[in-house]
Order: sequence, then structure tokens, then C-alpha cells
Amino acid sequence: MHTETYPQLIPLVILIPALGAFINIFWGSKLTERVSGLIGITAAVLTFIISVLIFSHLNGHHGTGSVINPVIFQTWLRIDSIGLDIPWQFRVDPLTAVMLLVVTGVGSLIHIYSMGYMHGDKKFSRFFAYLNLFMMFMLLLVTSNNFLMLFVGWEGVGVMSYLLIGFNWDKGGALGWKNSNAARKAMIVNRVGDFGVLMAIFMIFWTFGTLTFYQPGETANVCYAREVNNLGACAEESHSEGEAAAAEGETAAAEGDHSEGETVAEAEGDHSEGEAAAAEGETVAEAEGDHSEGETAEGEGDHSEGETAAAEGDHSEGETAEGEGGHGGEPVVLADVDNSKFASYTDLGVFGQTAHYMSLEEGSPERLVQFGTLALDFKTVLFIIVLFLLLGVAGKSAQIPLFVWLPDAMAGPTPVSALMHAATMVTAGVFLLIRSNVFLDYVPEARLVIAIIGSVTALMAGFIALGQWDIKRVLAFSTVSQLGFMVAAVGLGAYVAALFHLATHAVFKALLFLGSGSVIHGVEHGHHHVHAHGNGPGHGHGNGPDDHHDAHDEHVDEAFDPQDMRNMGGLASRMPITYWTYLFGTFALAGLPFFAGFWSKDEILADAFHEALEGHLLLDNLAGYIVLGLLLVAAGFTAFYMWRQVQMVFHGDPRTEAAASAPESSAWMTIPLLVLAFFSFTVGFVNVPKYTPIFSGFMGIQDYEFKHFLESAIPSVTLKESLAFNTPLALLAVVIAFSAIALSHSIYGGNKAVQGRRDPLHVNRSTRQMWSLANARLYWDEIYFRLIENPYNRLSKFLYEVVDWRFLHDYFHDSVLKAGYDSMGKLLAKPFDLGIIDGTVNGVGALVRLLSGRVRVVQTGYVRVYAVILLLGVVAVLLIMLLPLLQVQAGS
Amino acid sequence: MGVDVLLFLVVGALAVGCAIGMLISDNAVHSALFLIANFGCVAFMYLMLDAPFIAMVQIAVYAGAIMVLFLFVIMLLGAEQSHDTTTVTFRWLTGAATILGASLLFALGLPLVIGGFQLPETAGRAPLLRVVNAGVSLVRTQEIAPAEPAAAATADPAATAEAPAAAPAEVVRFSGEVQVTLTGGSLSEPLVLNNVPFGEATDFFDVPAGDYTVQLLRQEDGQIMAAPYPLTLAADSVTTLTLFGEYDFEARKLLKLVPVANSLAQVGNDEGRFILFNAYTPQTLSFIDLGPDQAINTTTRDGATVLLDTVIAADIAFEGAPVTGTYREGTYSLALINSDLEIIHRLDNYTITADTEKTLLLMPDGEQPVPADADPDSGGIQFPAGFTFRSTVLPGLVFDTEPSFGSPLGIGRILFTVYLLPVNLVGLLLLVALVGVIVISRPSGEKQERRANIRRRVSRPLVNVIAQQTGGEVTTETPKLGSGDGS
Amino acid sequence: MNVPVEAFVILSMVLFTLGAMGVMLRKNAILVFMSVELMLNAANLALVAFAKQWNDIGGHTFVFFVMTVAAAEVAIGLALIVAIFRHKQSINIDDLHQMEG
Amino acid sequence: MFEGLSLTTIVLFLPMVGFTILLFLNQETQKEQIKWTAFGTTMVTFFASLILWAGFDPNNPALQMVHRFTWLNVQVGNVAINSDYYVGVDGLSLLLVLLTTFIMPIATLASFSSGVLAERGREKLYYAFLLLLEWAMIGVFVVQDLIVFYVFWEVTLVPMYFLVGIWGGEQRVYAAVKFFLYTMAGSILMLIAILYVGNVAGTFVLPDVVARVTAPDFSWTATTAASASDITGALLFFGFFIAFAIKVPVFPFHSWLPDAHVQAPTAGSVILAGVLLKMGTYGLVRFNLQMFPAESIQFAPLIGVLAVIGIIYGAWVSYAQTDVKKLVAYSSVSHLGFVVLGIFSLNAQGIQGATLQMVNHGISTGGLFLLVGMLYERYHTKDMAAYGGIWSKAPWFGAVALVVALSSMGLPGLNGFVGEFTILLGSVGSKYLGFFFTLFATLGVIMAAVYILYMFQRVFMGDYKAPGGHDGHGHGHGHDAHSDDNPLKLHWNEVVVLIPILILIFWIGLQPGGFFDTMDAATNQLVAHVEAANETTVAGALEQNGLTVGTGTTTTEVASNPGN
Repeated sequence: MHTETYPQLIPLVILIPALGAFINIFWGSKLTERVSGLIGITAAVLTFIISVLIFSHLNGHHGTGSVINPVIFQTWLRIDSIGLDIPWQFRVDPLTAVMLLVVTGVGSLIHIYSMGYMHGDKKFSRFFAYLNLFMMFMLLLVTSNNFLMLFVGWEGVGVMSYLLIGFNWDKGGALGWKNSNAARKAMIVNRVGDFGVLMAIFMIFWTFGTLTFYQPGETANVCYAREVNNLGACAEESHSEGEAAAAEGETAAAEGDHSEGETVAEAEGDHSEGEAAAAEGETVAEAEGDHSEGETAEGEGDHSEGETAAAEGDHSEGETAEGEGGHGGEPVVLADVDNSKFASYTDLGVFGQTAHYMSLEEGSPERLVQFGTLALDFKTVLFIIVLFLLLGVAGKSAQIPLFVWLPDAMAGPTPVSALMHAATMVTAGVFLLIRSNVFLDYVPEARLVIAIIGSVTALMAGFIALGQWDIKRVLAFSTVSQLGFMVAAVGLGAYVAALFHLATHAVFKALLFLGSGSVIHGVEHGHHHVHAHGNGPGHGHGNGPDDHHDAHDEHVDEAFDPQDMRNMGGLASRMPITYWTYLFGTFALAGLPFFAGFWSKDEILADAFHEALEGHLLLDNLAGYIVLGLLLVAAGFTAFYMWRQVQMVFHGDPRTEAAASAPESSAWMTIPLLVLAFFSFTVGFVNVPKYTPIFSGFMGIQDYEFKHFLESAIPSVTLKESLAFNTPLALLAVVIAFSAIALSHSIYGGNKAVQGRRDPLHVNRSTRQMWSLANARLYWDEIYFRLIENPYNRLSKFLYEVVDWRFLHDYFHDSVLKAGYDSMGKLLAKPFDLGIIDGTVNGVGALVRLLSGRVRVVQTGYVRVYAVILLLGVVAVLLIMLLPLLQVQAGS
Repeated sequence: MGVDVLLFLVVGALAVGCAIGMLISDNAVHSALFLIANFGCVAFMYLMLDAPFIAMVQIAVYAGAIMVLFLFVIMLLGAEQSHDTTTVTFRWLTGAATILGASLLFALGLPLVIGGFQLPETAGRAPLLRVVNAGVSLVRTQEIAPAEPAAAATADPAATAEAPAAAPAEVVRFSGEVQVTLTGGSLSEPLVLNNVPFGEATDFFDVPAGDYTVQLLRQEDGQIMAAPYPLTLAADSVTTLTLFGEYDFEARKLLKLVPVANSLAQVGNDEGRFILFNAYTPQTLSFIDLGPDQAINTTTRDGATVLLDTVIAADIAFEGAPVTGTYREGTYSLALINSDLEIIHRLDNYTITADTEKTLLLMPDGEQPVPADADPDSGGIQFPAGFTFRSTVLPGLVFDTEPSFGSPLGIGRILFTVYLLPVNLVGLLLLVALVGVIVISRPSGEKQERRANIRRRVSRPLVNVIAQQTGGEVTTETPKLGSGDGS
Repeated sequence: MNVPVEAFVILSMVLFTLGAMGVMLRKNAILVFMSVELMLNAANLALVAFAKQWNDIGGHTFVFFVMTVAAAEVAIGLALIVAIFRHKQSINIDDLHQMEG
Repeated sequence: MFEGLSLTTIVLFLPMVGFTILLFLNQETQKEQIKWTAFGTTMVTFFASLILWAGFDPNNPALQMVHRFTWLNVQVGNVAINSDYYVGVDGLSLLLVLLTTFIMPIATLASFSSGVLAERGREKLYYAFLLLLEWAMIGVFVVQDLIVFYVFWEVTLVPMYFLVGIWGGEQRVYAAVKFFLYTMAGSILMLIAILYVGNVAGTFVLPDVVARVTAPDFSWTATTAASASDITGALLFFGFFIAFAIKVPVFPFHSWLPDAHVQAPTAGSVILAGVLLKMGTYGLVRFNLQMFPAESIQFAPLIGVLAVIGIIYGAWVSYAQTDVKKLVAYSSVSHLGFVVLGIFSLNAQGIQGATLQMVNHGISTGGLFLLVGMLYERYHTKDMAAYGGIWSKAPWFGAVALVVALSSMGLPGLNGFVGEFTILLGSVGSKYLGFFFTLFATLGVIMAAVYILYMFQRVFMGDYKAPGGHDGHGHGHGHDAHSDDNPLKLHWNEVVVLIPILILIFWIGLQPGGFFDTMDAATNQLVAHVEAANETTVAGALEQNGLTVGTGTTTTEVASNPGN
């Protein structure tokens, strides 16, 4: 199957995890642990393979992204009369490819890891079902071609995090309740974020008339497309504010380009034979537990088996295939390169239209956006949209106001934390920002806000991480901090740096989480081992699946928290693989030279520095300096708390028997650790900047490979000349890192952290204040509770009891209506009813008796009297009849 | 003062007297007799009012049957000494009675007084009129000046209109349709009879009685053909207006109208009546029954031929007044003969039905141009041989034989046709009354025993006879009225 | 015959009134009946008079009906009187006043 | 009378056929037959309405399958009353008829296993009332004549009054009476309005009235010319509006709803929530918008505010509930607040979204009530404190409840979201409501999540509490027919009842196209009709209300939103 048709496989990416989940949900209880696990893993690995295929296609062809329509469920929200048409559409372009790789790669590893980790859990199949569903939603989010489909993935991921965080809700008593509370909190905070995205979506729709990113056949980065097809360079005009002049230079230059791949693939009968044959039968069924009557492509089942056979063993994701794609193919016409083939700009996608509007000069009526009664300039509308998006990102990627849910989310099982709260889900926010980079390009003020929030979050999270005892909570705050880095990078306009850091962070943070998972696993084992020693071996390992689980709450009956670093120590010798891989992760995170973290973090710092120096606007310079300062401090914190963690967990001697007898985790868990460790070292080399002393050109690695790859998706990338390797800045970063580690070593080295379960910093008077603040997480939770949760509850109770029930229901209904009605009734009854009506009736009766008394006398009984009366009557009648005659007579 | 008025007064006074007598006399028998006399006077009144049958019945039923019954009962109950008992109640009753009587009189009399004593006189039956167009005439073609309106034609029915002198250019026989207009009388607008065809008659239609003038016009061009002709129609009369041709050239008289009026009187019992017009030949005709041999049989008696067949109607003069004749009903062969006994026209096996009146119009047939050489003043015009005779039998008026007013026949007819139901009901009523009388006056057996001990005080042996029959014991002293010791 | 019809009507009126007076004044039941007969007769007279006036035979038929009814009435009335007499031995209508109101 | 008989009349009178059959069945001996005839009739009606949908031509905005004959044409004094039996289906009403016929079989089937019915007996009466109710409801949706509409509108009250009154909860009589009187009071105003309209327009047939109303020189006060101060139109508008508002219920009039819902039997509250509330909103669309376009425009902002308050107030109050049925009841207030907001955004998205949201609300809230009913069957109390950890014992029950809860919360991909999204989209771009309406309305989305998840957590998560209460007073539920191994095991009819709801939730969620097409043409015609009245009065109305008309009322070639 030649590479052109790989993008066709995109719908499979959604379908396969859905099918896996479907099987696990319905037949999970029947399948054994191993089988359902394998199904989950095959689904994940299959998607990974497809992602690799797509990546290789895009990498080789310099092809700009293409829009793929699903075979079956093409239209979703369609009201023809008013032009509302939001289809299920996929967007395959380098940005998607990178995210696909990250999500599926890390996802597959975590699937494998959780085979081991969740071993023995009675809801094993359900866990895998949820993981697959999560993968499906995340991929839906990543590959969508319009905001609404993205939003479906966005909320879907939110729901899956709700289910996964609350996975252990059925633990008895308070622990179960804490889990479900954490899940509910996560969901609600996410919903607050979703509120922002929803509002942004409304405004986008009313501004552009459509929500689609790129219409089929539209090119994202016109300048790149021209260069690649050597159709003459873009009109190089000063891109001071970073306005991508991409779209306005519609000069026509005819030249061939082999981008027929990108043409719309609506044509159902795509002629890809072999594995893509599944395309015919596939259906996009992204709803989890989809037992809807829609044809769930039973045929799919057999297809996937065939696939896995090929990739079963090596699941080596075949390193980023650098090979140069062939340049052959017929000439590309300029028209379909620079979007002029679309009749009017309104046919373009959202980003194309933005470019057009921004090209109009300020204040022209064209730029006026009409909102019902409101009319705003396009730029202000864009600004509001970006702010709303930022609110959404803050909710999802745990930035300053809405990050509170992430630490609590650690209540979920560790693979969940690793997958969702380190690698994939939390990056969705950053992905959204990167995806809508065209918006950000045109509103520097908005980017400033983003940068500030990002960097402040990084610093704040780093600081809090210093004071945490729970191994996962430290990592959680470190994730928040690193996300802060990414958001800051996006704020600076360094999208590539942000994406690169996202990728590397996903790898080594997943590594750290899985490492911590295996540590916790080990400690638990140790604890049980020790604890169970007393009452016979039987109790030990296999039975009672749930207690085997990582009960990680302080006041669990055994009052032993396997996750609390104070109960660990000296595990290096016990769990070598975990130790070493963990070290790799720590070095990568700390940004020691030549580890992944170093390259990506340095990239961000370099961009910040560059922005500080050459930023055209005052804003940019200022932004640059602030961000650089904050990020450097944050980097320092990062290195410090990571080393603190390594010290407390691995070095020194074990502080509890559990730690002493913690066994190394099973193969299922260690292999992914090794793989991740390998990658956390090598993935950095993807984006080596120019002229780096050793590595530029090392082993045939071109510099800025990653950036070149992304150029076709992100317009502003081609404009900025790629920065040279900024040695002084790099040195500074390295120095900070090493000094932080040294400091941390000095404080926590050699069992110093042991004294009476109190952190040395806490002990040391000068830093006590600082440390307790960090430990208490800057009192965020308390603030939240007092400012939002409590008033909300009290007000709701007040509204219900007082306003609704007592006022509306009782007072208004009973006293006003009913009382009024009753009183009116009484009023009417007494005077009116008795007095008047009865009076009249009785009166008539009396009158009749009176009269009849008189008349009775007439009946004498004598016939003659009757005769007289009769005659009297006759005479009377006659006279009456004659009356008219008389009158006539009298009258005439 | 007419004799009848005088008669009326006498009998009326007698009646009132008897009535008063009846009221006053205290002996029941006397008052009964007075009543009988009263009935007699009333019967006489009926005779004056053309109600002979009712009078007889009055005498028979009222005076005869009812009063006899009264007398019988009076005698039966011995109630003739109706002496007033002591308990005279209601002293005020007599006063009230008189007042009431007076007011009754007043109430009844009032309308008469107000009405002014005159009642609209009897409205006889509306007169019937029919027009027959036998108009064979010679008409000049050029314009004939219309006759000046017959202002003066009031009294003399046969007033002839002076036509202006215009030389006849060319004589043409006219036998087309005629328009007759009737004006005057109590008609609000003129009665117009359009296109009365030649040789036909219109139907009978009733016209309110009164004096009219008849205007004759030719239908196609509305040319006046005759002078306006005055006509009076009396109630209960049937008038047939016949239009005849007229030949007097010099006088330029064109047409004359001959009204034939005859009363609605019935034809004799089983006889049919004929009315004959001769508009055909100047000779006088007569209408005879040829008898079974269907030929004229004549004998000569003292030199003159004598017609043996029965003559229904004789000497029907040309355009003269119509002649009527009546003949028994049956089928005969009739014939019209002229003065020298030649049969002009035969009507073989012609049936005559009783109580019908037929009109026989003898006319030339069709439209024959009068030869130019016709000699205008040859005295009577001899029609050329080419003429054929046509007799058209016009539909007669069928009279229902009107029985005389008030006769038993009349009443009977009405009673048993229109009032059949009431008669039966009344018959039933009488039957019921009969039964009722028997039941009421029959002394019931058991009631009798129960009251055996009650002395019956009946003075007359007749009473005793009843008592014996009914089982009560016989008493001798006279019954005291009024002091009944009723149980 | 030119006696105006009004004369007959007046006569019948007078007779009728006399009859009515009779009914009211006389105490003897039989006499009451006789005055009723007189009233009926007066009515007949008026009927016939008008029949002549309107030349309508209907008047006569009606007189017949009146007569028959009168006959029936007399029969029944006298039967009653006989029955009452047998009972009360007196036909003075004043005695018959048990049906007091 | 019978010529021109159309399918609509057949669908309308099918329930009556069932009703009559029921009359002849014997209450004691033939309990089974009664149940199955009732269910059979409702199914037959459902299939008939499906045929109706199949036969319906979506791009013809006019009334279809019309059956019309004049049944009242009398001249009383100088007043001519002519009203026809005029029945027809168009885009707006077809979906609601389908919803009615869809909900009824479910309600009937659900009451097969209803404990209250078994306990209080009189099944025949119960099912007869159900069929009568169905007949009246379909009547309300298909009838086009004002008088006949009013008749059907009142008839729906009677069966529901008895359903709640006889088979309801503890204070059922109080609730039934209150429900009856509230709606009756409202509809009195409507009656007056109907009579006035009938009199002025000379006829009671809606299309004719509408035609007359839109005539240029028409004014409600037959005598005086239409002056700015002429408030008759407004009074009439509010005559209708209040009657429908009480039924919807819009914010201030809603205090009957919690009582009615809490006390109604399961089937009763499913129907009450599923269909009866929609009669109010349908009335708004059918009568208020069509007959009083100018007034609708004039009062759109006011009603919009009420709707938004309803959304937020409903959501907020339901969070404080302990009685789960009352929680769902208040959630209906919130959901229907969305519908009213959609209707009065007076643009195509808004109205279509509103109509679809009516159907969605019917399904998801109907589903919620079914689930709550099933819990009540087992726990015999509606207090959430008595429930707990049900998901652990009844996984399927929990899963279905999760899906239904998410759908009612408005999770994208499920049916709730499609409706809400379209409504909010419509309200943003509406010329009469504005951006801030949407802002606050969308807050409702968050609060919906709050109370739904709170309910889900309290009922389905946490420690398992067996039926009969865990706090010791658990007197043996002797009669508990299903107290076999797992008290929460669903009966066959309960499962069968839930499946169609799930199917529809996903179907509308993923492929709402079919539904939107059905009502597309009719809604456009309605919007055009309202717009027509806009040109004439909007300037005046807006000035009157002190709203400044947007800068460029003339739609310049601006990034104009595509057809608001």
C-alpha cells in the first residue's frame, strides 16, 4: 500500500480503541484478565502503528495536512437552511501526527504497564475499557477538524478522567468517598473550563460562520507550501508582530506539486487495498460503551487480529523515520497552494478567514463583527475568543485558577495518573492553543496574558512541589509546573518549542509516574509482605484482590500510606531497574545536558530570551524578561524537588520495613520503564538547534528536524529564522540545574530527611515558613472551599429552603392565594347568602298562603254562584277582545 | 216596510216573550211549554233565512224530542211545584245576575254598534269570461286610422265606431292571431290576452264584476282592428266574447264583437247544452238530430217540406247572436242544415254528456284570399266553392250542479264530504250519552239494600211504581222537597 | 227577503242573555237545563243568520252538531237529576253544595 | 365529516380505540389482558405515528395530512363563531407527536411492575387514564383550531389529576389539586384571549387568524387604528403566555412542579416531564409566535431574562435537594429554561434547537424518572440518603444511569448537548437577545454538571446501602417480590423500557440531521413570519424599550454572521 493513502486510516484510529472498549465492556467479565488486557493493548498498539504510518507519510512528503471525511457518519449537526454544517471530519497534518505519536506511543506503553499494575483487580476489564475509551476520546480531540468535534473529545476526555479518577470509588468508607469526590471535583473544574471553550466556540461560529479548521484542500502554511514546491519565496515583509503574511501574497506562480494526497478523500471507494480495506466497514463510533444499533463493523474484529500479528512482538515504534520522502509527482499549480482556488474567503476554514480579516486595514467596516445587538471589531473579538480559550486551557491543562483538581486527581490508579495527568489529557489544552496558533499570532496582548499565566503557574507549582510528601503529588505539581512552561512558550509564540517540550515531557513524566507507580507497588507489596507475615503466607499475595490495591490514604486502617515518601527510602538497591529509569527521568526533567528535558526546556528559555531581546513591542520585551526569569527559577525548583524525591525514595536506608522488603516490579511494569528511559534520552535529539557544538550534524541528524516537520502546520514557524544554539543561556540553565541538585543533595542526602518525619526545610527555622506554605499548597484548596464551594452550597440551600419553598411554595401559594380565596368565600357566605337569598324565598311562600286564604272563600259549593262567576269570566273575555275595537272607535 | 220585516218583528217579539215567560213561570211545566213555543218561533226564523231543512229539524229534535224528555222528567220527579224553599241564599245573586246580563248584552251588541250596521253585501261568484276568435274579416292593407277612443261608449253596448274613410286598396282575409285587452272595472292594470289564435277560444278566467271596455288589436303589428267595445260583467255570469268578421265596406266597419252572456244556471238533469255561432255562411242554419237513419227525413205536409228530425236549435243567423239548445245525453249523429234542408256539416256519433255546455263555432277553414273580383256590394258575399267548412268544438264550461242553498241535498253533500269526521264523532257522542243515561239512572242493586230502611217520600203512584220495581217500600204522604235527610 | 242579518243577530243575543239569566236565577235544576237549551238555540240562530249572509252552507252543518250535543247533554243532565233526586229527593240546586271548597 | 379523513385523525383517535376496548374488560379477572391491550394500543399508535413521519414531506413548510371539517358555524347575536375540526401535522408538531407516542409505551410498560399500582389496584382505571391522556396530548399537538386546542388542553388535566391523585405518593391529593388549579388558572386567561381573538379575527381556525393578523392594516382593537399605546396585543400575548408559562414552567410559576413530580407515580411523572411540560413550550411556538409576532419581538428580552433566571435558579436549587425526584423536577425547570431561551431568540437555530431540546428533555428526564422509579420500587423512599453504592451491586443499572445522567448534563456526543448547543448558538446571534444572555445561560451548563454528578455520586457511588434501609428499621420487605439474591436486579420490563431511551440518546447525539430536517422548513417559515413583523415594529419597539439598535442595522458586507 503506497504511502499516499495512509491518511485514510485516520478513522481507524478512533474506531479501534472504541472496539476494544466495546469488547471489554460487554465481554470483559467473561474474559480472563490476560485476554482482556491483551485486547486493550492490541487496540493501543494498533493505533500506534497507524500513527507511525501517518507520521512517515507526512514526514516523507513535505505534504501539508489533508482533511479526511469518515465513510459513514459524515454529517453531524446540519441545518441546511441556515448554513450550519458541522461534520465529523478529521485533520491529518504534522501537528496531529506529533500528538498521535505522543498519545498512542505513551498510551501503548501505559497499557502494557497497567497489565502488570492492575493485576488482580476485580474491575480489570473495566479499567482497560476505560483506558481504551480515553484513548479514543483523546485521539478524537487530536484529529478533529473543527472546534465542536474537538469539544466532543475534550469533554469525553473529561468524563473518562472522572471515571478513571473515581475508579476506586467502591473502596469502603471514607477512602471511596474521597476518590469519588476527587473525580467529581475534576469533572466540575473541567466543566468550568469547558464553559470557556463553549463560549469561544459560539463566538467563533458567529464570527466565521463555520467551526472548521481547514476546509478540504486548504493549505495551512502558504509560504512553506510555496518554498517546498519552489514556487518563489513568500513576500518577505517584516513580520514584526509575527503577522503571518502567509495568506495575503496570492501571487500566482504555476508549478507542479505532488500534493494530490491532500485532495479531499471523500471518495468513499478509496482504492487502498489490504489493511485499509477495513475503511469500508468502519464507522466512527466514538461514544464509549457504544452499543448503539449503528453497524459496529463486526468485520473490524478480524482485521485487527491480522494487524497485530505483524506488530506483535517488536512494538518498537521505529524511531522517527528521517528518510527523505520522494519529491517526484506531477507539478503543483500555485492556485491550490495558496488557497486562491476558493471562491470567496468565507469558504476558507477558520484560520484562513482570520488571515484574510487581519489583512484588512484597521477600522474598515469589513472587520466589524455583528453579534445580535453587539458589534465589535474583529481584533477585539479575536482577543475575547483567545481569552475564553485560555479559560478552557486553564481548566484542562491545570493552569493557575483551575489547577486544583490535578493534585486531587492522584487519587486515581497510577497508570491513570501517568497516562492522563502527565502525558496526554493535560496536554490537550496546550494542543488546543497550538492548533489555534493563527488566532494567537494576531493578538499579542492575549499571548502576553497566556505567557504570564504560564510562567506564574510554573513557578507556583514548582514551589508547592517542594513541600509535598506524597510521591505522586510531587509529580502532579511538577506536571503543573511543566505545563506552565509549555503555556508560557505558547504565550511567547514559540509553538514548536511548546510542542517539543510537550512531547519530551510526556515521555519522561510518564516514565516518572510509572516509576513512582512501581515504587508504590513495591512498597505495598513490602507492606503486605511484612504485615501478612504474621498470619500465614496464604493471606499474602494472591487473594483478596482489593487490599492488594494501592490503598494510599493516611487514615486507612493500617495508617500506612504506600505513597508517602516518608515511608520509603533506600529503594535503589531493592528496585534497581526502577531506580535507574527513575534517575533517567529525573535528569531529563531537571534538564541536565543532552537529556530530553535539556533540549526542550532550553528551547523555551532561548525563545524567551530571544523575545526579550528582539521583541518589537515593549510588551514583548517585558514579557520576555519576566517569563525568562520565572522559568529559570522554576527550572531551579524542578531540579531541587526532583532530586529531593530521588533522595527520599531511593537513597539513604529504608525508613519502614515495607520499604525494606519492597520487591522489584514484574516484567510487565519494568519493560515500559526501560523503553521510556531510552526515549527520554534520545527524543531530545529530534530538535537539535543549529550550531550546537557537538550534536548538530551528529550521526546525520539535521538541525531543527522537528521544526521543519511542523512548518507546514504552523505558519509563523517559517517566518522566524531558526535560532542558533544559545550557548551562554544553555550553560546558565545547566548551572542552575546542577546547583539545585547539589543543594538538594546537601539537604536531603544520607537519611537527613528521616528526623521525626519532618522535612529538614521544615526543621530549619528560616525556611520553615516557606516550607509549610508549600506543604499547604499555598492554601489554594482552602481558598476555593471558602470562596466558591461553601457559598455555593449555602446559597443553594438558601435558595431552596427560603426562596423556593418557604416563599414561593408556602407563603405565596398558601397564604396569598389560598387565604385570599378562603376569605372571599367566607365573605360571600355569611351576609350575602343567608340574608338575601333565604329571605326572598321564605317571603314568597308566606305571600302565597295569604292570598289563597282569601280566594278560598269563593268556593261556596253552590252551582249558581259558579254560574255567575263563569259568566263574569265570559263577559271579561269579551270586553278584552273588544278593547282594540273600542280604541279604534275612540281614536277615529 | 217589507212584509218580511213585519213578520220578523212579530215572531221575534213572540220568541222573546216566550223566553221571558219561561224564566218567570214558577211551574216547571209551564216554562217547558213556553220554551217549546220559543223553539217554534226560532224555527220560523230559520225559514226566513233560507234554511228550510234546519227549521224542520229544529221542530223535530228540539221541540219534539228534547222538550218531551224535559216534560217527562219534570213529571217523573214531580218538580212542578218548584216553590221556593226558605233557605234563600245569596240574596245578592239576582242583582249580580241582572248586572251581568246587561253587561253581556252590552258586550255582544258593541261590535254591531261600532260596525255601523252594514255588513259587506254578499259577494256572488266571480263572473267568468272567455274570448272566441272567429274573426274572418276583410282587411284593407293600407293604414286604417285608429278609431278615436270610444269615449262615449258607456250605455249602448252595440255602439259602432266611425272608421275614417279610406279606400280599400286590397282586401285580404285576415284570420291571424288577435290581441284583446280589457281595461277598466276594478282592474289595476289592463288585462291583456295575447295571440288568441283564429278559430280558438281562450280558457274561462274569472274577472271581478264591473264595467270594462274591450280593445281588439292585430297581434303581429298591434294594429287596432275594432273600436273599443264596452262590456259589463255581472256576478255569477259566464260571458263568451266572440269576434266576427264584418263586411260593410262603405261603413268601413271591420269587426264586431258579439258578447254572449248566460248565467251559471245548471243545465237540466241529464241534458247537455249547446251554444252555436254561425260565422260561416250567410244562410241561416239549424242544428238537428239526424236520428238513427243518419239522414234527413222530411215529409211534405200541405205543400211545405216538414223536417221530421228533432231540431235542437234553429235559425242560427250568420254572425248573429248565438243560439242555445239542449238535448238529452247520449250519442247521436247530428247535422247542420241550411234553410233549404241541405246538410252543411255532419257530426256523426257525437256523444252528449249531462250537465255540460258545448260551444259549436261554425267557421270557414283556413286562410283563403278573397278573389279580387269579389263584388263588394253583391249583397251577401257568396263564398267561392273552395271554402271548406270547419266546425270547431270549443271546450264548454262544466258546471257542477249547484244544489240550492240550504236544501237537505246541499247540507247532506257538505256534511258527508267535508264534515264527515265530526258527524261520526257526534254520532258516537250520542251513543255514549245513551249508555251514560242508562247507567246513571239505574238504581244499583246493593246500594239499594243498604238504604232499605230509608223512607222514600214520593207522592205520585208513578213514584210508587218505581219504588216497587226497585224494591223500596211504598209511602203515601207527599214528599217534602228540600228537607231531604240525605245519608 | 231584505231583513238585515243584524236583526237576527240581535234577537239571538237577547235570547242568549235571557238563557244566561235563567241559568243564574232559577233554583230548579231542570229549569237551569232548559235555559241552557235556550242559550244553545240562540247560538244556532246566529249561526244560521250568518250562514245565509256569507252564502256558506257550513253554518247549517254546525247547527246540526250543536243540536246533537244539546240532545246528549240534556239526556245526561236529566239522568243525573234523576239519580240525584233518588238520592236527595230534591232537585233544588242549592241543596247540592257538599262540594264546598 | 369523514371525507378527507387523514392519517393524523387516525393517530389521534387510536388511543380512544384502546380506551373503549379497555372498558369492556373486567377489572378483576382480566388484569393481564388489560395490561397488554393498553400496551398494545400505545405501540400501535407509535407505529402509526412512525408512518406519519415517513409520509411527512420535510421541505414542505405547510400543514400536512390535514383533516378538516367545520363542526361549529353558528351566528350568536352579531358574533359569528366558526371553528373547524382542523387537524394537521407540520414540522413543529410532528416531533412532539412522535415524542408522545414514544413515551407512552414506555410509561405503560414501566407501570407493569409498579408497586403502587399493585398495591392500590384499579389497573383498568389506571390504563384507561393513560390512554385518555395520550389521546388528549396528541390532540394538543395536532389540532390547529383554537377552541378544539383549548378543549384538548383542559382534557389533559383530568387524567393526570387522577393519575397523581389516586396512585401518587403521600400528599398526592394536595399535589394533584395544586397541579390542576395552577394550570386551570392559567388557561382561564388563555380562554379569554382565545375568545377575543376569535371574535376580532372572525374565526377560530389558527391559520386563518394568522393570515388575518399579518394583514398590514390589522389591529387588535377592531375599532381604533393601531396606535403605539395599543396594549391589547400585549395583553392577548400575555394571556397566552402566562397559561403556557405555568405549564412550562417558567421561573416564577413553577411551584406546582416539584409537588406534582414528587407525588406522581413513575409513569405519571415520566409523562408529566416527558410530554406535558412540552405542551407549554409548543404552545409558545405555535400560538404566541405565530399570532403575536410584534409582541414576541417586543417582549423577547424580558422572557429571555426569565428563561435565564429559570436555568440558573433551577440548577442551583436542585443541587440542594435531598429528595431525588424533586432534584430531577427542578432540573426540568432548568432544562426548559433553555428551551424558552431558544424559542425567544427568534431565529432558526434557536427555535430548531428548542424543539429538539424538547424531545431530548423528554427522553433524558423521562429516563431519569424511570430510573428513580425503579429505585423507589425497591427502596420505597425517595430520600437520597437511603441510597448508596448501587453501581457496585447493579453494574448495568449504574452504567445506564451514568449514560442518562451524562445526557441530561449535556455531554457532547449525546442528545442533551445537541439541543443545548443549538439553542445557545441561536441566542448568541439572536437580534433580540444578546451575548450576555448566552453567557449566563452557559453557566447553567456548569451547574447542571454540579447537581447531576452530586446526585450520581450520592446514589450510585459510596458504600452500598441495601433496600429497606440500613439503619435497622428494615422491617422485612415480605411482599418484596424481587427480594431474591440481588434486590437491584432489573425486571424484564424495566430493561426493555430503558433500551429505546438509550438508543435515542445516542441516535440524536450522533445523527440529529434527520430530526433537524423534519422541522427545517416549518421553522424557516415561522422565523420569516416573525421577521416580517420585525421591520414594522422593531425600530419602535426597541426605542420604546430604550435598547439602542446595533450600529449597522443595514447588514453591510461585514463578517456578518451567516443568517442568524
